[in-house]
Amino acid sequence: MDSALIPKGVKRCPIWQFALGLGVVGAVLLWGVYAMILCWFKGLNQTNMNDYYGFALWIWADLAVIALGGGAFFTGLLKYVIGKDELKNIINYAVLIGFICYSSALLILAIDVGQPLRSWFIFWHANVHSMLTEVAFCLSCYFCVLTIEYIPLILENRQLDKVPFVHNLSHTMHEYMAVFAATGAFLSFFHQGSLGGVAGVLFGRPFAYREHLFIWPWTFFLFTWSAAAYGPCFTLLVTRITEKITRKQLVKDTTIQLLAKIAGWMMFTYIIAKIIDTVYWATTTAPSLGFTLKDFYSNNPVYGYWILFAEIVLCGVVPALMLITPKIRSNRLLLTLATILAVIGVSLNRWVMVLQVMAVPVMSFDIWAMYYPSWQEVATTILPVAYGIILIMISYRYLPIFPQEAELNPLEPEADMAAAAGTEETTEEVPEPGLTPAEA
Amino acid sequence: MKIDRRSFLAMSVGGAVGTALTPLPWKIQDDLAIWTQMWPWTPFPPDGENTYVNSVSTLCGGGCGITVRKVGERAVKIEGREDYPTNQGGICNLCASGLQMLYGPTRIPYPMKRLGERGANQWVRLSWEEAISMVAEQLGEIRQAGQPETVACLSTRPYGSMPALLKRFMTAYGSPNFMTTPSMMDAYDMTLKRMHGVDGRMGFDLENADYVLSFGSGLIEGWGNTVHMIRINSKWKDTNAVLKQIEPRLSNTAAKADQWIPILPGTEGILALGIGYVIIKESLYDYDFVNNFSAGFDEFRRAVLSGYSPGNVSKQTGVDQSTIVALAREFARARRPLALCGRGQGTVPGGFGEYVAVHALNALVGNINRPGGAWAMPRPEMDGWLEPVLDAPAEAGLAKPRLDGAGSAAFPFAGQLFNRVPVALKAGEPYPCQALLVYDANPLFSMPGSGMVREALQQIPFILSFASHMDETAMMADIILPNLSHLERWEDVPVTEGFHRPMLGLAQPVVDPQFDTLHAGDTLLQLAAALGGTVAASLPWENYEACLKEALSPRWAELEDRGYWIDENFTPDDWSLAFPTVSGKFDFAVSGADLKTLFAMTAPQGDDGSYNLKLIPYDSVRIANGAVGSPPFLIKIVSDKVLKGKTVLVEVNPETARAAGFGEGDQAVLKTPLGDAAVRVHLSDGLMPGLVAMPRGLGHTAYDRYLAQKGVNANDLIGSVEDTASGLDATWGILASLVKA
Amino acid sequence: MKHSGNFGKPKRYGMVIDLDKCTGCGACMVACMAENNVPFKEDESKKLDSISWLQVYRLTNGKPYPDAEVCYLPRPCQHCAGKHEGHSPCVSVCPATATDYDQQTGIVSQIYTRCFGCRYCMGACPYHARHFNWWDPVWPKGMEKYLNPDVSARMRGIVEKCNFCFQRYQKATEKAHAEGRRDLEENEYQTACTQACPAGAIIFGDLNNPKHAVHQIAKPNLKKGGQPQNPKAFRLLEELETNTKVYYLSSKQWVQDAIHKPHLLDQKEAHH
Amino acid sequence: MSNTDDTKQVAVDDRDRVPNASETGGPIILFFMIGFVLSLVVGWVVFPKLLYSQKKQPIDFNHVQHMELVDEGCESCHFFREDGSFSGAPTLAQCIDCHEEVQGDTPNEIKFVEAYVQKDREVPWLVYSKQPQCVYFSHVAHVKMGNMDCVTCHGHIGESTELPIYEQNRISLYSRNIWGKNIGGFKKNTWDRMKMDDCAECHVREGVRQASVQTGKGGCFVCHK
Amino acid sequence: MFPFNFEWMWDMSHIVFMGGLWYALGILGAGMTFCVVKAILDTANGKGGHHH
Repeated sequence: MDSALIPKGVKRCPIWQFALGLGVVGAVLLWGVYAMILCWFKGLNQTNMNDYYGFALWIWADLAVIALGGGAFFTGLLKYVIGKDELKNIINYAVLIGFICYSSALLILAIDVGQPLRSWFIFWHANVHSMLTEVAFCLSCYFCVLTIEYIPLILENRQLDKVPFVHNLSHTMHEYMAVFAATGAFLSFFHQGSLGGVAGVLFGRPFAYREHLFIWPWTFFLFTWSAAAYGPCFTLLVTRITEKITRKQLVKDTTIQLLAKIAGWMMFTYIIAKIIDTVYWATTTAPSLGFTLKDFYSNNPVYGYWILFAEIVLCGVVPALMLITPKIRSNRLLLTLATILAVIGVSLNRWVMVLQVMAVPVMSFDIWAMYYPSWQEVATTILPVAYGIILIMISYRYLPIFPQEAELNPLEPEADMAAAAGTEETTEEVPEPGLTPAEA
Repeated sequence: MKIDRRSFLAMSVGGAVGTALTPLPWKIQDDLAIWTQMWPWTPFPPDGENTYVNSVSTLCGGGCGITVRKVGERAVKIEGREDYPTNQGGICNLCASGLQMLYGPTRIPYPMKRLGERGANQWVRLSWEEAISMVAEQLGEIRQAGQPETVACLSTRPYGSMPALLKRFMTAYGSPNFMTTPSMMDAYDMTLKRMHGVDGRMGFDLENADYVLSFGSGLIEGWGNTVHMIRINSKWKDTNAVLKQIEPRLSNTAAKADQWIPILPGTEGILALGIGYVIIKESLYDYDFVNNFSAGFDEFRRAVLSGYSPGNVSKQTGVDQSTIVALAREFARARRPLALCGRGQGTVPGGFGEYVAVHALNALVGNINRPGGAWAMPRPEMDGWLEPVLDAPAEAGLAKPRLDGAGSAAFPFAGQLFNRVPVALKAGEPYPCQALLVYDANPLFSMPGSGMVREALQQIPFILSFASHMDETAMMADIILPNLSHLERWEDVPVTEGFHRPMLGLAQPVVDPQFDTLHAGDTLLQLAAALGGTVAASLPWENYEACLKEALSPRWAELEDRGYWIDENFTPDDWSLAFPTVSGKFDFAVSGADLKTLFAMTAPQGDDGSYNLKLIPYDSVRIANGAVGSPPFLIKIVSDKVLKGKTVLVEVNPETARAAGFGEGDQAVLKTPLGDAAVRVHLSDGLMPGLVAMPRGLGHTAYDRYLAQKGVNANDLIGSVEDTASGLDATWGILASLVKA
Repeated sequence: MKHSGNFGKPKRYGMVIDLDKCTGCGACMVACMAENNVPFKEDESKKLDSISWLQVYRLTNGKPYPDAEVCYLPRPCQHCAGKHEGHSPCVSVCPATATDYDQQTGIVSQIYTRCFGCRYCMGACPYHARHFNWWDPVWPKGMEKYLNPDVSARMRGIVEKCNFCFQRYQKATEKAHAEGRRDLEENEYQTACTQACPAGAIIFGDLNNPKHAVHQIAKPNLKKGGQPQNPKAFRLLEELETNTKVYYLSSKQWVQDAIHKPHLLDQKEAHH
Repeated sequence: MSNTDDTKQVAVDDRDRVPNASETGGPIILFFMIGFVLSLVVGWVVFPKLLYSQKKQPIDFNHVQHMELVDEGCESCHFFREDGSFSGAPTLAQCIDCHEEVQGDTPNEIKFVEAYVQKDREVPWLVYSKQPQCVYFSHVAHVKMGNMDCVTCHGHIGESTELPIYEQNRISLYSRNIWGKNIGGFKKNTWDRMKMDDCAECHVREGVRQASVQTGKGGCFVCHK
Repeated sequence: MFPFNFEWMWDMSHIVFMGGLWYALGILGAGMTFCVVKAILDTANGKGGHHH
């Protein structure tokens, strides 16, 4: 039915299977949309946030997806600016994942503000000293970059590409992509950084506060660095998951290994910097504000030293070492494990920098505030995941995302009718099984 | 030319570009942002001329001077009146919330008659004429039947023109049963009568006291005039006066005191006697006063020395011997020591023996009618009125004994014993009650043993309420003739118990009546007129305002002008003139009472061995627990360690809780001989082990959703215990146990 | 027609709260709510979403019975000046310039119609002095009559906080202007909580003015970020260099210690 | 139908359409222009008419006539109270001084006396210059301390013989005078617009202390509450 | 974000921050315009009509 839209030389599952998948994920999406509408019309009382938890699950999700989406800018930087041409085989997917992450982040922000109809004030009445202003500006600009990077991909759809103007446009945009990618890297540097700055400048919150370099606290640089390090891991992980689900190899090992190696070294250097930062903060910054490390990790049911260990050692040092060790890296399973750890690590870091900041009492007579999200918060946080899956499903089906797919999976004349449903391991991706030909 | 997809696209692009160059998108965006400021459900208060009206707030017992800021016709803020003698600018949280009571949804908007079951809160509106003639008919029938004494009337305040008018109405009607809700005033009045021989009220010159022993009085939690007492507490901090707080719980007063002395509940009087023992034993008492101006000291001395040695007292009270001795010495050696009692806010009187024992300490150190001491004050009287006219039925009715037994052979010194009414009605002695008039009182909520009170009210065939707000007792009424709110009416406000100057404040209308309500005084005058005869003749005034002016005629001009009248130069009588007793002296022997029985501790209800804890109620300054419920602002400032959602938290010592297997916030069922309640546990190091403390004032079933169904009414769980020596309500707590929910 | 300096000398409005005198009665909280049209809702026991500009904390010394002691600590917005005048924790972070620091009065302002509810300021404020309108402010029928027209209405989805009853400054200034004066007397501008406090525990005035009681009691060292020179006085979280304008007095050593040593305090007690 | 056939088919269609497109290049620009001009007309002419609702004052008022009768100009009726607050539109109590009974026979006069004076109802005047609730404006600061004329902000309303139509923004509910008559927000006279920037501009010009840390301009609470 | 906004100040922070913003926006805007214009010109020159 939709075979005219499917890229040449590749196989896709039958339309009914595709539609079924879309339907399942779409139901989750609708659930999220319902929660979103509740939040917009009834207000943020639909959440479990409170005056102690002004920032909660959403802001964490925001920071996390932006960090994970960092694969787009960093891979872009490597490919277009530094010239690692090998990465052209994964850049499309990195861009798509980035686009999903950033559009999700913007969507979450649109739900998160108390007065969505006034959210343009952040631009119009900008306070340039606020990290959040910097975030808003760079985030929206960078989203424009991602859109610009994603557009040629859409234009390469088999049918669209037939229109000469469209063809020429995508061609031209490809040609000059380096300019956009460089701008994107510039913007990313600042918004990833300023997201780190959001917590780091809070001098009223000794748990978050960090010493400054120029106008930026250390977290500014750590966030940028960690996004560059951990973002590609997420790209690798999602690629791996996609490969698992489609049961095809989509990107060649050389590309994967190159990106994994770079990510590994980035992580390795990042985690050293992070350890130095933590030690300095624990021994110098916090005590100067009247706090000991123990104050931040005791006297409450959740936040213990374990979280520090999990973030820095288990999901920081360990995956970094795994990735920079060629032997481990080249093992597919261990590589996947390392990327999973890395994704958890950066998510934990963002959690700590948002949620634990809110939880730690500052006034000596105040309380540790604990929080759990309401279903509306959970649904609106899952909403972008569902949306991302749908966008990936559509993009994968109709756009030439993986340049190496056709080469790695040459079409066989015979249709392989083997059904493959139900055997896959459960992942957050909805299974899109089957390598059945487009036309039965 | 073909209009195809492309042309349409081109037109749209053109339209988009063009639109961007007009104000349309930008203006709409701006206006939408502004629209979010003006949501129709957000009220925008209109502006207008600012005026200030002085009045007196009668919401709490304090009677503070207030200044109400008005904008146009709306009252927008209540502030303390800076030149008012008692509060001098400060204000309590309840009176500051007064506008929520004035404008709130709990107001009773018009006269109503009950429809359906009592308490079902279903009403039919009446016109004032209908309502008054209905009530007059009812009361007329009872009087015609020759039973005027079977009509009773209840008020909270004993003094002022309204209680006086009600009492006058009852007298002219022929009933001796004008009563007020019990309070420490009853006990102090009795103390004055039996020790000083004075028919008056007690005053304390707290400002000038330099050492205060408080036997559980919540001095900064609503005892006396809240604001005045808090001001005095601050003054004590400046002058380094000493406050020792004796009570089982670390109350706000205990927290501000120089020393908190925890004591087993109900044994405060015993401690006072123990302190007396040391003072007598060590001859620390004031020889001049004791030898020359007191009688019965030997009996008192004998009674104290025979059973209240520090060792004995320590065992009974849980207070260290050394503390008892130290307190006695400090007290006796202070320049102006003062001992006080009346638990919490003093809304439950307590046993008479306790008052005698505590007040005897003041006498021992001779701090009676002296600066910084306890003063016998004259009662505020309505001196402008003539005597009521009585006809034969009235005389006959008045000759009957009172329902509560006050003034009878058993309780000759008691003035008010409303706490005895439920028991009396149950027993049908001395006669049934056919009608009850309730003015400014909510006994169903505010009195211990509310279950008994409910039963008693159920037995009364006709209940008339003058309530302004839909409280629990009003819900039980058959007819409500709603009074004006406290900010809509004239009223004289005599100063509270404990204040050491004769003083009177004048509340005046701040705003026009907001509903179809009438001043209860006017309602009463119209009722009297409808009843006709001597009743009408005894209440001849055209309206309440005229009646009030006449009552206060000697001071009216000053009251109207300044808003209050005070006798700044008042000094109590000298010792030689102060005691109109038989001996002409202060009577340590309490007019021949059996001191041993008098001083015996009142046992709590339910001593059947199945309870291992004691439940004590406590008064919180942040919860109204009297005739008026807590407005939303008050409920808002209640701690989440007191009320969480709809559940009350009871305080338990961590040790006690641990023994019973409870941790912070755990759900539990609190059982007492009177009932069970679901509660949560709050661990408090500020409570004696073995006790459970519960705030009074929660658990309303009437009022609005901001107040009702929150927590438990402590009075549902704690019964009223009668002091056999005086008839007073001696309740201090009840046996209880905490079990897992 | 130039009137430069028509505001008079720069003020630094601040408070001194005597904890020895504060009884925890809560009249200040009610006065504040009544003055500033603070809304209420059916369940106000969830203190973390309950709007109360002024919060009275109950501090305990952490000792077991019978040595437990309690101190009440009212906490309005501290109106931080920060390391350099105006660098308050919240002001510097607001992305839409909805909160600002006024060098003329030292007051941290909050403009509700400008705020779009990002809540960054709440995260930044270590005193939890800022509150979000999680719910639409609605009053039971008839009760909207007591609302103060001098105070802006707030709407769902924005942050609000104590502003030292600035509307009273505006009103007092109008009266002064009507009388041809530019400066205010000490007693002309007082906050609602100061006025209501039965204990006289709250004192309000200009910390810059040596004639004002606040200055005389706290003796702020304006060269050292306003540090109090009165040994009984302290400020909350002095180490953070928030440079607050609310000073506290206490003669009790345990209170002074408790303010500085977080681990001394017992979690279960330390709340409103 | 096979894949290859399908592709061919489309490709053929495409080739057909390409020259078509270049031929219709003219009309495309024409359609673009139609859309462009149409939207300009809608945005500049139709939109303002839709945006504002027109309201008549409850009764008309002749400022000129009243100005002749009073001694102190505007302040005769729009006066300052003792506490420095500004009285704004006169209340019934003020009008009653002269209008207890019907004077003359204008229909407005009769309506005023019958509908308001006799029923003791305040006239619900629509205030053109009413600022939103978040704005604090002190007349006394401007008039007494700043020696400003009423005209500066209110224009020549005092010289009018009848009250203009009150226009209300349907979305924001503000009076049109705040944004100004000109939908583009352009102004010629000081009284043409009363937005925040207009206040700020004058405050800078007149040397009001610019004490805001964040903006370097006037502190927020100078004009807000 | 514009010099005519109330919050604008001609100080270092604004010049650097807003300068950076407008610089980035400028590149993106100019870049996209260039691509579109070039694509239009290429199309007019008959490029892209066939597949590769």
